[in-house]
Amino acid sequence: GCNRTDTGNDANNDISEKPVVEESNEKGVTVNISAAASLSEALTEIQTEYAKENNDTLQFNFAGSGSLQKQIQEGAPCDLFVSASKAHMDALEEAGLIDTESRKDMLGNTLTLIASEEKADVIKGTDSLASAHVESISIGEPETVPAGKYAQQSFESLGITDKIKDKIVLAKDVKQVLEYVETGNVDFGLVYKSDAMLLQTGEIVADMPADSHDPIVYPVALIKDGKQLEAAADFYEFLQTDYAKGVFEKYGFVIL
Amino acid sequence: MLSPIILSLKIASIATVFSFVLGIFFGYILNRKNIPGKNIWETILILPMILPPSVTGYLLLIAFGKRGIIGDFLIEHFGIQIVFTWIGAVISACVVSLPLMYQNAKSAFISIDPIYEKAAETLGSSEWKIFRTVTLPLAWPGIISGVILSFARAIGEFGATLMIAGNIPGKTQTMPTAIYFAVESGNTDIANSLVLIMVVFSFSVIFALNTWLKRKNYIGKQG
Amino acid sequence: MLSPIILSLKIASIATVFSFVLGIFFGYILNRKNIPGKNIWETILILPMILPPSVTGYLLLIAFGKRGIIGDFLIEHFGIQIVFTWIGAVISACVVSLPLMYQNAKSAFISIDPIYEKAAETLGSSEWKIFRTVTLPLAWPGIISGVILSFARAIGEFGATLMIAGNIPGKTQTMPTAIYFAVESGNTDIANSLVLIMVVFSFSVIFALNTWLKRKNYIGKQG
Amino acid sequence: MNTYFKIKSQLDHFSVDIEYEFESGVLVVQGESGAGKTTLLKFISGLKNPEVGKIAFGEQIVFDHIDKINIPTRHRNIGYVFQNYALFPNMTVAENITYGIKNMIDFKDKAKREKLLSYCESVMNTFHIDHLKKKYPRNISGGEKQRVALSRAIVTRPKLLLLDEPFSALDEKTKKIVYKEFEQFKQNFHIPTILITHSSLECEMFADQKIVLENGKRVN
Amino acid sequence: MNTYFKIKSQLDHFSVDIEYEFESGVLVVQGESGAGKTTLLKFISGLKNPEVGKIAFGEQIVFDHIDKINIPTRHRNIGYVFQNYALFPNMTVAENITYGIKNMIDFKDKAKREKLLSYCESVMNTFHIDHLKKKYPRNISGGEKQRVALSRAIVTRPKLLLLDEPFSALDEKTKKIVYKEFEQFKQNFHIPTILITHSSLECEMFADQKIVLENGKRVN
Ligand SMILES: Nc1ncnc2c1ncn2[C@@H]1O[C@H](COP(=O)(O)OP(=O)(O)OP(=O)(O)O)[C@@H](O)[C@H]1O
Ligand SMILES: Nc1ncnc2c1ncn2[C@@H]1O[C@H](COP(=O)(O)OP(=O)(O)OP(=O)(O)O)[C@@H](O)[C@H]1O
Ligand code: MOO
Ligand SMILES: [Mg+2]
Ligand SMILES: [Mg+2]
Repeated sequence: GCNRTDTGNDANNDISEKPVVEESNEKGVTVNISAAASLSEALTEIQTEYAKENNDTLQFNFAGSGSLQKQIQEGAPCDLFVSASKAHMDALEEAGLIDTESRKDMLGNTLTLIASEEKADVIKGTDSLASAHVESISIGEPETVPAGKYAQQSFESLGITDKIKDKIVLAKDVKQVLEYVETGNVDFGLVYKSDAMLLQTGEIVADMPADSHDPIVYPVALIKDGKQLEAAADFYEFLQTDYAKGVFEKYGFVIL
Repeated sequence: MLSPIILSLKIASIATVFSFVLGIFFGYILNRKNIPGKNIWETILILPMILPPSVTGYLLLIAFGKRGIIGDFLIEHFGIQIVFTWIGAVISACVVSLPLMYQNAKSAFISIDPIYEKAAETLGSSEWKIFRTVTLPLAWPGIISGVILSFARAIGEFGATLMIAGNIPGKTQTMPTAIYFAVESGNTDIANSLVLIMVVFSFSVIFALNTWLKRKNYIGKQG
Repeated sequence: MLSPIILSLKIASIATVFSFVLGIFFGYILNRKNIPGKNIWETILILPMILPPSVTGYLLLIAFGKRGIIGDFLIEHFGIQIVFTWIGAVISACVVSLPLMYQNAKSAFISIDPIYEKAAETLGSSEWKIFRTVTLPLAWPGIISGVILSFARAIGEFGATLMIAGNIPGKTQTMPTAIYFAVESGNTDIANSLVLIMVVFSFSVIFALNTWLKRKNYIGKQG
Repeated sequence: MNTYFKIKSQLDHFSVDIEYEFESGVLVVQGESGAGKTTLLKFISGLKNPEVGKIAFGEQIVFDHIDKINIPTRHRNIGYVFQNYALFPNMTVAENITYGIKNMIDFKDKAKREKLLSYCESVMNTFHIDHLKKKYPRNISGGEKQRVALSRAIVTRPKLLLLDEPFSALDEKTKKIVYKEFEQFKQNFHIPTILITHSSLECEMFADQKIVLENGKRVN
Repeated sequence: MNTYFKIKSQLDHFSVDIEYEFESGVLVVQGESGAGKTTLLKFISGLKNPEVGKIAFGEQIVFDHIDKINIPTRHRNIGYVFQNYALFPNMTVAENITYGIKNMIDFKDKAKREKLLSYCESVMNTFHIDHLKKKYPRNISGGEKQRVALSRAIVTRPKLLLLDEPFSALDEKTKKIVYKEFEQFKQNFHIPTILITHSSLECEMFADQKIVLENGKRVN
């Protein structure tokens, strides 16, 4: 609602002072942005606001960070990359494909425990995860899903890895964890806060302790090969306005 | 690395057998009998071909899951769990490969000159015997074609299987799932070997089925 | 919500046309001529059916990307970019649907009694004319079956398309990708409407093709 | 055993209206090409059903539109030689010929089975097709196909034989052999037969009665 | 124009060894069922190729295993009536009959095309099949099929006619009409013809020369 529009106005003021933006206002260009699928809602909302002030067309390509990384490696057109994990950005940095100076950990997220409807009241907090009431826990495949990796780290630091080993159900992505919990086929799941907010049936139980796993970060960087780096930089700046931050927070992200 | 291969084989084979039977059954029933709403049934059969596998998988998860009608029934009365077991993988592989078997059986049945079935009728054969001894053998090239495609689809099935059967190494991890995770986690070597195995393997299957087809084909041979 | 539908339609239609032509071409060439290594060609054609779509997509990305041989050639000489354009989506849809068209065309050609082609030969027809006027019409039920399956597969294609064409709303976002992301971002209503549209839509297509098939089918009609 | 048929039907562009009754023996049906002879056999065999009519084989009514009787083809116990033979392309000559007897109840009894099979052998023998046993229909000549079709139709000893130009593709020498065999078969088994033929010789030789069709109607 | 053929070939279980030359006119081929008559026509038309042999239509050599000449069937300019007719199931009677003339170069010229088409019409007329024009082969009778096949083969005015029992399915009245038409056609166009028939009447009527086959060899 209303308060969003307010933040938006603030952001407008911020940006219109910058000369760069006015230049590109005269003649719009198309900026290619590859962004992690989990950011699609937030970024689309920000895009609408951005379009009011700027003639550039933002062309988003949403997919899993792994697919995006491969596409960029094979030379797919891209000016700006917003990754959901450090590893994928690292891979591109090693390949020398990103503008290293522009790399920034923009957002963070929180690992959250969710429960199916039936099991919503069985445990109070994350410390009773190892109890016998918990028959199954779904996490993302640690090798490929960043959220799964963090979940594994948390189990390790809580010292329950061995106790819950046989209860783990690995999923292809965070969305699948949500679906398992929503349909009641798995009792509990570990997902990002931003995903947990989409849960339709079932409950959010608690956040995992932030220090139980590596920091969850969403790095962003400009791509060296990009054709519209200046215009991309404008949007990159815009992502750090208060308005944009407000939108991200609304969707459950943490601003770093 | 061996277990996904064996599992894939087992799942695809069983699924193909079911598709084979069901595809021929529906191909015959829907195209030889006057079934009301034929077009609707046909669309339902072909639907899993059109829907993204993840949607198909989600629908299967709902139907066969703990809270689903079928899943609940099976657990209650038979103690059979579908979700996260290889049976689930068989079901999803069967559902996605059935459209292929159905369409191929259908066009094969349609192409048969009805005079042969009529001749068999004058010789006193029941419909079932005519089907077994005349219709099916004459439809053979199309049937085999359907089997090849069904098997290929079943062995390559990924999205729906992953959803309902999960990805439990040694239990429900099939070749495509193993490949997917190998690719995603950058294990290029494992991914490549698995892809190679699938290629070699499918080559053998297609080769074998083609050879079989040739033996069983009466129509196309030059007179 | 309209643009993914139109885009899907466009992509699937164009891809089906290509599959149609290529599937018939290969179905004829590989099964009527003595092509060396027939089984190998056949396996290559069917491979995209067996490989997980994401693997197929990755292979296509490597071939058609800026750094790939084909992609490089096309950009250099024609200025055509494949990756992240609807052309890429057409290519992936075509590659995954070709096996279906091929197998169906193949079994249809095999089932034709060669006497008709021989009769046409005695009447002075060239091979091409025989193909157009005799072989193809007699293979029609199988061909249509292949078209139905190809179209269904092309419209449902997701994994490979996502890889090579990306998921750019209004530009390369097809119905399956839109559904995937609607589901992903919790827009159940949009996801459901899109699935419904796909169901209704595929029903219409199958219905239309079946009607057409009936008109064009000479063999199966009762004498 | 009297065979009776009364058939009224309107096929597109062709209407049929025939009534006839004949006692056991051979009824020859003649008529110009396109007169409706083959169509008549389709009605009698039950492969087509008329709008109005009645068909009876002796006591047994196999079709009656008033009483809504319509015994399916497979229970009418007929032998049918099709004009284009309709041999099963997926079976050898021997399999084609023994196909019908495998549907008979007698076939379950071992002694009777042996007898049936040896009868098949002897029929193949007399029609000079025993050397073709293992060949597929696509690999035999036109006249050979016709003899196979004839053998297939008679080995089940049907209650009624429907023969659509069963000798037309035979050379004169073979014809004579087959004629003799058929004559013998007729005398041994007394099976009522409807024989379509264009040959006045065959008509003379076999006809106990004769009807002539023209444009779907009986004209003699 | 002399037609010459010498054919040696070993098909599985059946060997062919025939040599003959005949001047323009009708060569009747006789022989028992399975003697190799149809097989001979397949060799002459090029649908099968012998291991050893030579085939010439007048000056033109269409096959010679020594000189490796093998003109494909479609350029041999023949008219072939198949024993089972082989009418295209996907075309109407009229389309079947005009199919061959559409392959002729003359067809491109408007005036000639009209002439060819009206010739087709007249052939259909004389064979009494003009009322069937729009029907599909599956919906016409056996005798009608045979007349369509005969029409289809002659309308292109081929250099050589191969007729495999082209009158066998006709009733006697229709036969007479077709005989007369065929006789006329023969006299007007002087096309060398190989005619397979089992009928001694036909042999008498049409044969300028005659050969008899037995087991793949010539015996007269
Ligand atoms: N399925 C059909 N649909 C429409 N017309 C048909 C069909 N079958 C046959 N006819 C027509 O019905 C008429 C009778 O056909 P039928 O096959 O009974 O002739 P017939 O007396 O057996 O002739 P022949 O001696 O040439 O075999 C013919 O004019 C034929 O064209
Ligand atoms: N494709 C084939 N493969 C093997 N044997 C064949 C094949 N075609 C025909 N034959 C055999 O070759 C012999 C000659 O056959 P052909 O068809 O030439 O006989 P025909 O003289 O035309 O007889 P009919 O008068 O009965 O038509 C027969 O014994 C037949 O069984
Ligand atoms: O789709 Mo993600 O945001 O890379 O897990
Ligand atoms: Mg007839
Ligand atoms: Mg012959």
